[in-house]
Amino acid sequence: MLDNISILFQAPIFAVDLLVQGLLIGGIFVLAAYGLALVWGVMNVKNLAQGDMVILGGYVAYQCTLWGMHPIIALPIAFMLLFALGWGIYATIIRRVVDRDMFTSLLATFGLSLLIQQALNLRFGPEVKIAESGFGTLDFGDLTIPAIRFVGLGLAAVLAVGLVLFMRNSRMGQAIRATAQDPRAARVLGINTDRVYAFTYALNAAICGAAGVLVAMIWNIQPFYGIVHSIRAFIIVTAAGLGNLPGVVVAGFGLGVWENYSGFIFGAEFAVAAVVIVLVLVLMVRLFQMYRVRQVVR
Amino acid sequence: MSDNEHEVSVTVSEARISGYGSGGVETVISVEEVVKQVEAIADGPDQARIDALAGPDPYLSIEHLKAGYGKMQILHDFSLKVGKGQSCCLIGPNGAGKSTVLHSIFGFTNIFSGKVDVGGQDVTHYSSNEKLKNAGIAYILQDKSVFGGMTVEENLWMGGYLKETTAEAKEAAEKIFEKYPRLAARRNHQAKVLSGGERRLLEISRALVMEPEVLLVDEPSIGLEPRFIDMVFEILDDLQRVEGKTILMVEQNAKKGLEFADIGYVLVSGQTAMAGTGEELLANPEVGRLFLGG
Amino acid sequence: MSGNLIEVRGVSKSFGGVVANKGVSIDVAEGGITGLIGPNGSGKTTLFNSIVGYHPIDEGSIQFKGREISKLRVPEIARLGLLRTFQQTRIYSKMDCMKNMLISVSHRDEGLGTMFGSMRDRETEEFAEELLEFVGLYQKRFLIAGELSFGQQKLLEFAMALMNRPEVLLLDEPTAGINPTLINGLIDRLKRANEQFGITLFVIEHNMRVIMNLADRISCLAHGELLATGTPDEIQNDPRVVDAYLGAH
Amino acid sequence: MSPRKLDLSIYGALIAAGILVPLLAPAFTSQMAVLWLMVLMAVTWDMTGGQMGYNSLGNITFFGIGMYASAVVQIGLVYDVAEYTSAFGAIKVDFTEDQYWTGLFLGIGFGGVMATIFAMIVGPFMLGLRGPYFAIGTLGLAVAVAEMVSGWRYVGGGSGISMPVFPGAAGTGSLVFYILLFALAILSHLVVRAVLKTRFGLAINAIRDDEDKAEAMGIHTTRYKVIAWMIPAFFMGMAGAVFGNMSGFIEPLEVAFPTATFGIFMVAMALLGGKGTIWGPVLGAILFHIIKEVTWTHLLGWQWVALGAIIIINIVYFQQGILGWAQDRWPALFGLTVDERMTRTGQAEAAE
Amino acid sequence: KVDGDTIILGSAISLTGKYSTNGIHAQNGYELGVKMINDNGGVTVGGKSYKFKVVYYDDESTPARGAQLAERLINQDGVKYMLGPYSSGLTKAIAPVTEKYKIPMVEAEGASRSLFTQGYRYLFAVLSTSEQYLASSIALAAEIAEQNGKKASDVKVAMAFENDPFSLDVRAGVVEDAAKYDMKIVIDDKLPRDLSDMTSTLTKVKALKPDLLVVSGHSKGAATAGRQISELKISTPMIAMTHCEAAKVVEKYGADAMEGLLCPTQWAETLSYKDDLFGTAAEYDALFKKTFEGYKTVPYQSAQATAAVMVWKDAFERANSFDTEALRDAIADTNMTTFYGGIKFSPEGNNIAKPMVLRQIQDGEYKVVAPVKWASSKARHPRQPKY
Ligand SMILES: Nc1ncnc2c1ncn2[C@@H]1O[C@H](COP(=O)(O)OP(=O)(O)OP(=O)(O)O)[C@@H](O)[C@H]1O
Ligand SMILES: Nc1ncnc2c1ncn2[C@@H]1O[C@H](COP(=O)(O)OP(=O)(O)OP(=O)(O)O)[C@@H](O)[C@H]1O
Ligand SMILES: [Mg+2]
Ligand SMILES: [Mg+2]
Repeated sequence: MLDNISILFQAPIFAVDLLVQGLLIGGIFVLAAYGLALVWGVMNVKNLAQGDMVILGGYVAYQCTLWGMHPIIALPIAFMLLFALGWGIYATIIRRVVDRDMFTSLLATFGLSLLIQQALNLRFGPEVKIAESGFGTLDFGDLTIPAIRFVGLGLAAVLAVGLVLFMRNSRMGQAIRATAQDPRAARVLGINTDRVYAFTYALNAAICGAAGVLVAMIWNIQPFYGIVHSIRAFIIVTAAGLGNLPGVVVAGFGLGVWENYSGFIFGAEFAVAAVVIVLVLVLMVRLFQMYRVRQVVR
Repeated sequence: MSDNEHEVSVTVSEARISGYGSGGVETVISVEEVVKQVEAIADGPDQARIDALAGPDPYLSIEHLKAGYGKMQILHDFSLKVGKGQSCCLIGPNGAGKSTVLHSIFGFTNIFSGKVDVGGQDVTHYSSNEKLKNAGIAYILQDKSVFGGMTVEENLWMGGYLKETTAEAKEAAEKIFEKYPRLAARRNHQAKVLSGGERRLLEISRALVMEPEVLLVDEPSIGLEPRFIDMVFEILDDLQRVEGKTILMVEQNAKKGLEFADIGYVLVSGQTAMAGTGEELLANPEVGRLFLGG
Repeated sequence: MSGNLIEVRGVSKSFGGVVANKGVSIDVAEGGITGLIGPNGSGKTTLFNSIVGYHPIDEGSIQFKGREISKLRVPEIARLGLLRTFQQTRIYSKMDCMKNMLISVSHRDEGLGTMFGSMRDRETEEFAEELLEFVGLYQKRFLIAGELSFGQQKLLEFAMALMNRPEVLLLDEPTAGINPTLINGLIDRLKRANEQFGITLFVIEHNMRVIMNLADRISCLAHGELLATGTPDEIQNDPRVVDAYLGAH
Repeated sequence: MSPRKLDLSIYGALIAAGILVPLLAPAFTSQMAVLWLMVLMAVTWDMTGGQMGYNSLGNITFFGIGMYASAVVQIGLVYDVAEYTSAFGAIKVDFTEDQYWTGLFLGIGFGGVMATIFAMIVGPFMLGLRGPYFAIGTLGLAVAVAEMVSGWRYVGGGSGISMPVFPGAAGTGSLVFYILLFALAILSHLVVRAVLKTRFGLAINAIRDDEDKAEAMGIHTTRYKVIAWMIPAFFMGMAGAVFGNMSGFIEPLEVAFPTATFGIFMVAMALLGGKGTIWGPVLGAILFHIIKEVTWTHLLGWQWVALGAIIIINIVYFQQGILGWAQDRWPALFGLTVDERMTRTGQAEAAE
Repeated sequence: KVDGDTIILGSAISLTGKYSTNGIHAQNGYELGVKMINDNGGVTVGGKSYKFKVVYYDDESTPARGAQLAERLINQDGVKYMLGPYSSGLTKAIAPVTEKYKIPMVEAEGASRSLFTQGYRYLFAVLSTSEQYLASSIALAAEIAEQNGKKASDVKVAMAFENDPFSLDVRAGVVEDAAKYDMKIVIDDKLPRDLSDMTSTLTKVKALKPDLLVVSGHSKGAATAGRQISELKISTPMIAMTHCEAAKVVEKYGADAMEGLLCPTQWAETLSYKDDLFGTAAEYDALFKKTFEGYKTVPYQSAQATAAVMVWKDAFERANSFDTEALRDAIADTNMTTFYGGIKFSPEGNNIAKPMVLRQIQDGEYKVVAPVKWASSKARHPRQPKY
């Protein structure tokens, strides 16, 4: 472990390498986490199927390459397809668990997650798939970075900026924000909260789908990889604190970088543990902060 | 202590103290007992009486409404009429179903049978945005309902959510600011830092953005300090007398409510026990004993 | 009356930029009923929260029976016999009323033995029943508490507080949203609790009819600062209080 | 029938079934053993999840800790554990029958104790988290512990650890483990039920309904919460020890800390039957296990689809669980009634 | 179990979960074996011809489930003749069960050495044990170093192994052999299960410039490693990796990028093994591709599964009995040649008649380069991939 740290000091280029690679993948983590923060904050639904939607988006990209399209084109397609799917899932399942205690939504989406995994497994088989972008690798001296990672970060950024603008300025965005704060008051003002919920869930699915296309181009996909993405999204949102969207961005990039560094320093076998332990630590720190400063109860 | 008390209530404070005012506290009756006694004196107003109270030009009318939550029925054959530009106050013990009446008008309950009519339109099965948009019904909730994370301005814009364009909503918001400088002073503050009274004011004015014809107001004075209570009633008074809005309100501070309203209904166990003009009910010693706290 | 049970001295508390309490000093006399009034947002609830330990105070001291409690935490303070009710009623909504009462016994000294001891000893049960009868809920004792009406929940919460045999009870707007007639009943019971059980009361109220009839001393807060303290009559006629709070026609 | 009598007859029926099934259908012994394990998991999960409102996704940690603790004890009695594991199984363990049995029972006890101690140490921290943060925090704990154990050479790391082989004849092994799990399941239910009848039960119910209120009333919430988590930990630890021996080979992520299967199943089972009820988790576990085994047999390849669909249908249409639903329908059966002998006058008098 | 004229074999196999790719390869192998045997006269016992049939359960790639299912096959379904599951972990979980019930199991996918040190009497494996998988690459690296005038002990080895029983066993073999040559191990990373990014390990490789990189992690590990080696332009002169074929690395990442990769295999279609049923290895290869769609190369996992079925047929016919004890003894005496190679079991139950071979990807083809006896082509060193 100490050897590994000393490498970073002796050859700082690799420290930079890890940092850049981490930031580049962090962008994708941010997308899925942002979607989760949205449904969690607005509808109080903890979507365990988050990662499976990501993977689903990845398979859309894969399918598109099978049809001879470039996977980048799959991005809008996955976005729209998953939007529609999200709407459908809302109408059949989520609508009935909104407003219930947290475990209801957690478990319902766990069931959903199983269904998506198996559907993908039956359709595409359990093998690892990729959607090859063919963009090659960029060389910067010792730094070799796959070009697709830059493209992915760029696309993620475009998507994220679009989302923020949408939430800030569009009427639907405002309605979503209002519903998040007080659904009953929103209804009194004539906002159709059911539609807002449906839209929010569908939007989340769409974001996940787009993230999935990037995942399929940058890493690889497999029907059962969703859980990893779900866990990451939960870690990011939890660490950022609910309703803290800038925090989600910071935490997302932070997680990307930390995964790379901890994999390097402690060895890849502890990468997952390192990430989860950071989550537990963040929760603990918050707990101690709150130990005296409790929420005021009226 | 107790003889002094009586004096205080009748002579000193009655005249001067605003808000809840003061009064004797000798009458000690349980809810069940109130219900029982009201049932005994209930006149169960007939349709003719209801029509007469509303005057020649009824604007809001509820006919034989049966409604509740889930499978549980709370309102049993409830009827009510309010004329155009009139105000009506519902009073009654806790759990009588007063809020449920308002909920039913706005469509937050299950309606088993009966009909709600506003300005000649049957609105019973309108969705809540149709209620606001087409029938001009605005609802001010019993508990806090400002969007704390948004600014005062944004809250008002949300009030105009159903307007055709955002520009129209903003325009309407400006009008409100002109009218209530107290809000204008805080337009860029987050709503959660407002004091209780200002919040109530924001809630009421937000409901006015869509220029509704009918206002449903649930307990405007709950949790407010005495001076704010007066202020809220002044605003409502202004809306009714100057702008000609029709107001249906629920008020636990029954004395205030009945003083304000043209007509009053006494609700018990989801049914109307008595109905009359505000003054009539105020003057009724039984009502006084059972609902005004002696 | 023998001196002060709670002594609040120069307590300040602010949230970010908002100063909720500034140098507040209030005494709660043993065996008496002390009232607290003040405009919305003047820091009444904040003061209660400071006393019972919901948040640390910025400066000042809070003493209970001569002991500094401003550093103690909620349950510890509660176990000293200093109990509060909430502005919005809080009861254990999925348990029946009797169980609500039984678990509200004092937890002052508790070991493994009592933790796993039975709750069903005759003495405790009888006391619980007595109290339920006292607030008029005896008949509803096996009803799930969440199904009680709003007013009944308030009464239950009050009975639960008595079950704990506290020395002081802090009540935050006990009559808000309650039917005026029922309020009378509540006042009556508060007085009887004060007289019969010797519980010192400290009450926040906006309803003048209640506070003037109930309290023997009243303090008024405005903008987080103590404005005036006195008997009900003094307060009602204090021009500052009328100006800042009561308002005149 | 009074609730007490009802309880007694259900115990009677369960014990009878537990004794008869392996006699009548010995082929099903190991499946039944897993059934009892599921019952134990659901019942103990419900102690914190249903009764205290702290929905843990990490109770499986105790299971794994118990399993590894017993493995270390059992093997450590005779061999050096580090040597045993680093040899990648090149050492064949040979136990005398005495050594085996001592090891087994010591291991089970030690497993339970270690898990309990672990709960006692992490409890005050984890239980400070509320709502979804607790759920996610405990899930994180489970994953972290699992990953650490699978990176820990001493206990074999990712290549797992083989348990001593049961010395008796074929078939008797599963019977022994069956009996152990059966006894543990019944015992855990008895303990949970007994504990819920005391002040402890009321206190954790109070914490579930409103923790701030409970704190404000002076209840030692942290103490109650931690103890309420140590009880499931103790049983899960012992169950883990038994299950490790039953499996014969412990692999960290799949056998000892199966977060995505048993870890979630126990929640699903409690919810299916009705959380926060005495018999709901038992009923849920039995139904769930039967459904699971049947679909595994008859819908090969589609079993997970079926399971997902069942969970969704359960949650969407049966939100309070079967017993919760029954409780709504027939409240009288569950002792949730107003005392009908009371007259209305009692009320009026009290109010005077 | 024998049911009319059908002999029922049982297997818990990974149809879902993380091993399902290879689980299904294995299942296909079993099925092809069963089909060919049934189509060619079946199994003759006591003068009567029987057909094979396999009962499968899905073990979801989890050992606990596998052990339960084995009990279930034996107890409830009355299966008396077992075929193995996929992976060493699952085999480790199931072997104690079959052993306890004295049910012979011929397995084809559990290569861990530790399976054969437990004194199991009823467990037989047709494949070579796992410590041999990559050990030959160490020997090759030593040989090349000496050819280039360097010492074997100068060779720096980087290792990345999945943290699971199989790969750790492979690792043990590598570590042992590296120690023999006194090589220096500079990286020793273990990859997590759901691995889709090994950037941090490969960054270390870039930093430390080892002479040999060995990777093992079933198909997923190979897929991830193949891709990232190409993307990050890893320039290590020699890379050895298990499961190249199963992960279809050449098809996925191109012959140019994968050029020079060393891939150990239990079996290759270019080897000159043959038998009466399938003919040569190449003929088996062709038949398999014809029977199951979508295979460009036939994974050895399938071939060895087929071989396991052939062992059963051979044993039934030699024992001429359905008695499990008789069959066990017959299996123990197996000495046959198949398209998969020779099969002869050591007293511990592993196959000692067949070596592991090392292939190198040369211009997109898998060419056997070691051991010399089977080599069809010379090893190319250093690798010269075009990324
Ligand atoms: N969302 C709900 N679901 C089920 N029952 C409800 C709901 N809201 C109210 N109730 C029940 O309906 C009845 C009438 O409630 P309502 O809120 O109309 O009373 P209210 O007259 O407004 O009383 P208060 O003066 O306390 O506000 C009560 O018995 C209450 O328990
Ligand atoms: N947790 C908090 N964070 C920020 N500001 C707070 C917080 N709690 C209270 N405040 C602010 O402190 C001031 C005093 O609040 P407090 O609740 O004590 O008033 P109050 O006297 O109880 O009013 P009311 O009569 O309306 O209940 C208010 O301006 C309020 O907005
Ligand atoms: Mg109401
Ligand atoms: Mg307050």
